[in-house]
Amino acid sequence: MLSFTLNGLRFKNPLILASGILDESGETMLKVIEHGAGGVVTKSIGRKPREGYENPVIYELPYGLLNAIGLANPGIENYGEEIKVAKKGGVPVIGSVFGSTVEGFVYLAKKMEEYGADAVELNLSCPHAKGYGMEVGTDIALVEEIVEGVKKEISIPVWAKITPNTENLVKIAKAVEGADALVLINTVKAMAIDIEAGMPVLSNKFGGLSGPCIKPIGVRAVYEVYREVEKPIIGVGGITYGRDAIEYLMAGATALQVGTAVYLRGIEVFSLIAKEMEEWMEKHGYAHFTELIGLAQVR
Amino acid sequence: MLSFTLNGLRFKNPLILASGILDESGETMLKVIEHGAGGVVTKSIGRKPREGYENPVIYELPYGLLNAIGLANPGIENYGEEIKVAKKGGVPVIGSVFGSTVEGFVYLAKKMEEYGADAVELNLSCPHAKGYGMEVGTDIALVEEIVEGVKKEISIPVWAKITPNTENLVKIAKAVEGADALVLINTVKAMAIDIEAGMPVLSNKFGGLSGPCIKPIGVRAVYEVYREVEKPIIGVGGITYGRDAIEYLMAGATALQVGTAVYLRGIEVFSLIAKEMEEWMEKHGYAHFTELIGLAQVR
Amino acid sequence: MYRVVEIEEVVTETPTIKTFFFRDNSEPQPGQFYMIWLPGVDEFPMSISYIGEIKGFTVKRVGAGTARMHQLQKGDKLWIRGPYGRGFRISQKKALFVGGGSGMATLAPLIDMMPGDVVIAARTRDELLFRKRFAGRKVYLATDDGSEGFKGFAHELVEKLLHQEDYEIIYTCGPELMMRKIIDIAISKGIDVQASLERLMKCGIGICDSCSINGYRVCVDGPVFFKDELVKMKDLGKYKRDKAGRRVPL
Amino acid sequence: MYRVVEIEEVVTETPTIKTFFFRDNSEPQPGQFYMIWLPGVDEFPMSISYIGEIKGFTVKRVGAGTARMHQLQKGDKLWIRGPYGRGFRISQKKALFVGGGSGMATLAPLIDMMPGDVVIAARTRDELLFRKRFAGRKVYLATDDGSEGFKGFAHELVEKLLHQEDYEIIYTCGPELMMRKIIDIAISKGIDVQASLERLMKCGIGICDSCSINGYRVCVDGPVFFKDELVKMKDLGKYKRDKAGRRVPL
Ligand SMILES: Cc1cc2nc3c(=O)[nH]c(=O)nc-3n(C[C@H](O)[C@H](O)[C@H](O)COP(=O)(O)OP(=O)(O)OC[C@H]3O[C@@H](n4cnc5c(N)ncnc54)[C@H](O)[C@@H]3O)c2cc1C
Ligand SMILES: Cc1cc2nc3c(=O)[nH]c(=O)nc-3n(C[C@H](O)[C@H](O)[C@H](O)COP(=O)(O)OP(=O)(O)OC[C@H]3O[C@@H](n4cnc5c(N)ncnc54)[C@H](O)[C@@H]3O)c2cc1C
Ligand SMILES: Cc1cc2nc3c(=O)[nH]c(=O)nc-3n(C[C@H](O)[C@H](O)[C@H](O)COP(=O)(O)O)c2cc1C
Ligand SMILES: Cc1cc2nc3c(=O)[nH]c(=O)nc-3n(C[C@H](O)[C@H](O)[C@H](O)COP(=O)(O)O)c2cc1C
Ligand code: FES
Ligand code: FES
Repeated sequence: MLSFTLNGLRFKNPLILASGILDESGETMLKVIEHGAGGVVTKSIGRKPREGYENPVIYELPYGLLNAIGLANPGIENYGEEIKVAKKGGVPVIGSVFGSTVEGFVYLAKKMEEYGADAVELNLSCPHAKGYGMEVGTDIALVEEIVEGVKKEISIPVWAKITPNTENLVKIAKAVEGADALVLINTVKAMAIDIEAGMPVLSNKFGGLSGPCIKPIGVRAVYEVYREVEKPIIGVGGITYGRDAIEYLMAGATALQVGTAVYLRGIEVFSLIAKEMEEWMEKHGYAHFTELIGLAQVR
Repeated sequence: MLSFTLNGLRFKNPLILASGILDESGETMLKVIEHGAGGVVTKSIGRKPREGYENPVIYELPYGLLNAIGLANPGIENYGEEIKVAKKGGVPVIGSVFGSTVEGFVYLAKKMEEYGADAVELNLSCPHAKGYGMEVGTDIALVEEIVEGVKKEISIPVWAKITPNTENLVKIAKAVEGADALVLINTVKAMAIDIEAGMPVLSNKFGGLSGPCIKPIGVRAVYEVYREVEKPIIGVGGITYGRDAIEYLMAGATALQVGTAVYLRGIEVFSLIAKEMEEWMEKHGYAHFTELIGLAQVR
Repeated sequence: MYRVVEIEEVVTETPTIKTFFFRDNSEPQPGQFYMIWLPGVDEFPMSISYIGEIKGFTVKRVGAGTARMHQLQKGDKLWIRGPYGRGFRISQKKALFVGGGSGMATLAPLIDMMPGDVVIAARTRDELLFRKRFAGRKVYLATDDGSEGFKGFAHELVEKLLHQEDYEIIYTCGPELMMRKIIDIAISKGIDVQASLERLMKCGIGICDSCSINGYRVCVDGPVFFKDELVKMKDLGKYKRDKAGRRVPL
Repeated sequence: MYRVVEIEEVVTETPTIKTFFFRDNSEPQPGQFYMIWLPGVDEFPMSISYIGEIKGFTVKRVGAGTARMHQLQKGDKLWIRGPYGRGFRISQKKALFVGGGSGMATLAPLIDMMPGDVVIAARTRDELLFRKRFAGRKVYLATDDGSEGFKGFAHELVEKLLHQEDYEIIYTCGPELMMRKIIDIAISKGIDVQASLERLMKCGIGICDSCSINGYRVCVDGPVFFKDELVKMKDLGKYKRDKAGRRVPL
């Protein structure tokens, strides 16, 4: 009911671990896979090791999380072993990378391919890193070049993860349509101030909002882009229960990623959501989740 | 502790009713004033009467509201009486207007002035009306012209309400710096699908997200803009308790607007928040709320 | 968020009115209402007409939305949110209930809960709603065309009854002009009154102002209002607001 | 969201360790920890060292954050979130508690709650933490330099004690190399063991992967781990992850 093929990759279910959550080390990714994830995306990896921002890098809100980890990562040269370990899980491992130039992205993507990653996800959307992520990802000409540059140089599928922090969502989506799939959304640019301290909580001040509170933003993004691009969309943002997963599918997502829900419901969230989806589909007479894709599109 | 003057207008407290909430009729605005609002902004009024979208126009979420009222309004020619009635409340009444051209905004603003409005708020940011709101409000040259055009033609203060649905927030803020104050944020573009119905809930499909879930986005917007523009900022988005009001002040807001909290805590929310602010300030040794403005800015 | 409830039974009450029975865990008070969404069609407010374990909406066909609802059958679904608003306040006073047309739907669960005499009014005999529902008490009927019971408007019958019995409170729901007259009677005779009002509703939760009458929001301050509030409503029976928010004659 | 607590008392335990007492409504288990934020300075994890109505953090000065904390005084504030993680599991077995350095802070509230003998280890006599806290039971001291009690490492003393008494479980917290040795001893002797681990923590809530060791997240799966888990941790005592997530030798 939940297994499917996307870009030639076989997934046992559409619930993929989102980038940045429990995916720095290969062994942790294995744990996530054991708990039912249909695939895993690694933390976004860059050229050099990065320590990220000082603590606090995370803030718990009643309806989600605010984070500014700051793209902490061991650097691509140190990452081969982690991919190798994660691959033992037997599900697709997607290497997420971030850079600021076409060459940078190409270098990282090639390394991921060399390490055995099943696909590459281009992070064009992190809202809180100077010179990376959404700063790159809202430059429509640049993102197009990056996607095309990477596509030319590697043979594994390329996913483009784009930002919701823009009025040009559809334009950006079209610019990256050369990718094999689009991933949306990344976190929403936000901040929190602790009034007793009289200062921003995150050491970086600004961060990205994730979790249930951004679900309506993510569903809107998927719905808007689905009608404008031909490529499969991977929906992410606030998916916590089976009903959220179904909502994203109905909006037009072909696969899903789950991040903050790992915090809300524990690492077993993947099998929980899968079970909830199956129960709902059985009750409503659907034989396979792909029947739900785009169902709520009103033309 | 809470009274102040902004653009020459005297407010008994900084808690102003946000546009679109209980402000279509003069008598309802009077009720809101009786319950402690320091000022009221009218519903956004256009040139002609508009019925708005069909029901459902509102959707209750666990952490906010999604709405697509569709700029329903009686039209400017029918609005003089409402302003007259609202003015009996003895607090500033700000006329919100929406249009799609400089001339349109100017016409509406002049009418508001003629009706006795104490200031005009330009809605450059509604996320769900074709040809209005944020479609206008992300055209940087156009918003600048609108603000300048209106400024030239009326003598009451002009407030510019801008959208968070953009990567160009600061640029837009600078473009409208000719206004006497900036109001941010309007709702965040979003949608919800009812999975049992298999369709979007709002008849317009897309709507605007408001309430506690957008507070981190609004605080971020105020914080970002405060350091870049000289004009006072009016913070709005998720202000529900005294502590939220203080968070916005610390981010850089000079005054505040309250919308969705009227739904969450009732019409008495204005006096409740005012009381909570006073209690907090007393406990922390602040004599006047203006001492808090921009306190959390880290340079 | 909507809850989906399944229609368990449909009862045709009159040529234009049907009752839809369903189960739902909410615990409404008489006079409260729900917003019913028919996906792809419309969303509209509806009073609860049965408040027990099996609940009911009693719906008059007036426009596109209610017409679609009338086509629904056992097993079909309703999307609902609520209960919303302030219901009737039960009193120890000697009560007269006055329902006009589908207004009886709103009053009925209150009548089930407290003693008092009942006036059921309608244009014509076929439209008399719930005429068999209230056993063991005085039920007066009135029709505009005299096809059954008292011939004339409900408020005329009420004036007559007030000469016969010392009612201390009137509970009413029905066409606004009828309610206006009854409220005026109550004011002039110095008796108490509660009325459930109807206005165009968009949000149902007290923020859009579409249902307001003289500063009172029907959806949260009402729909049931008390005498001290009703006397202040200058527009009652005279003006309403249209979808654009214009104040227009009733 | 952080809670702000006020420091009610500061006790200097050793030249490098202070205890900060405060009140807070949370109900931690021994072995659980909090994230402490010193605005403008740093945020770091800290075990609860007193779990009653008056709670305590017992903090060793190691870097910038803990140094700043050592400057705080009565009346100053702490921003905290928690309690987090899985604490110790109380057992009926005959227990030996082995704390090294500030590790005693983590063990102390457990020792307060259950019987058993205690080993307090430190580099030197001045650093022996909580030597007077546990009345009415056997407390063995060990110092690396022999300035008090047993001269040598904690695990050496433990080996000796295991010859004297039939301990069935060891609870331990302290430097990782010490814990590694003690776990190895427990494995080889077939006795049970629980150890509270320390790793770099960014989120404290199980999502960032910075605290993971061989797939176990110290912040939510631990910080206290049981024997069947500890035996699987190949990196324990050998590798850790740095701030960039690189696997580096301890
Ligand atoms: C609190 C409340 C409780 C109600 N309870 C009941 C009930 O128990 N049974 C019942 O049959 N009806 C009840 N109604 C009325 C019901 O909501 C309307 O009949 C319904 O909205 C009409 O929808 P429609 O799509 O069929 O008609 P539309 O096509 O929307 O309209 C048909 C006509 O009715 C008018 N109209 C629609 N809604 C309203 C309204 N709210 N107030 C005044 N005029 C309106 C329109 O202007 C138009 O003239 C209640 C209304 C309210 C506000
Ligand atoms: C679950 C848990 C409970 C803890 N309980 C206590 C306690 O009760 N009492 C106590 O004194 N300390 C405790 N610690 C350790 C404490 O968190 C660190 O000492 C503190 O973070 C150091 O912060 P700093 O800013 O002073 O030092 P930094 O300037 O951040 O670092 C100083 C040195 O310590 C290292 N370091 C920092 N944090 C850690 C860490 N988490 N693991 C390993 N090395 C680290 C750094 O790499 C550096 O070498 C605990 C740690 C964890 C994970
Ligand atoms: C702590 C944290 C770290 C993240 N790091 C990354 C990252 O490195 N790269 C990336 O593309 N997205 C990153 N994200 C964004 C998530 O992958 C995801 O797009 C977002 O959190 C929305 O999904 P969610 O609501 O399910 O968490 C991070 C999110 C969180 C909460
Ligand atoms: C039902 C509703 C209607 C609104 N209508 C308008 C409007 O007409 N003009 C406008 O500028 N903003 C409108 N808004 C936006 C609010 O003024 C405000 O910017 C937003 O809701 C965020 O504040 P809040 O979280 O306090 O509600 C509306 C919001 C809601 C919820
Ligand atoms: S229906 Fe919106 S305020 Fe009553
Ligand atoms: S500290 Fe983030 S996962 Fe443990």
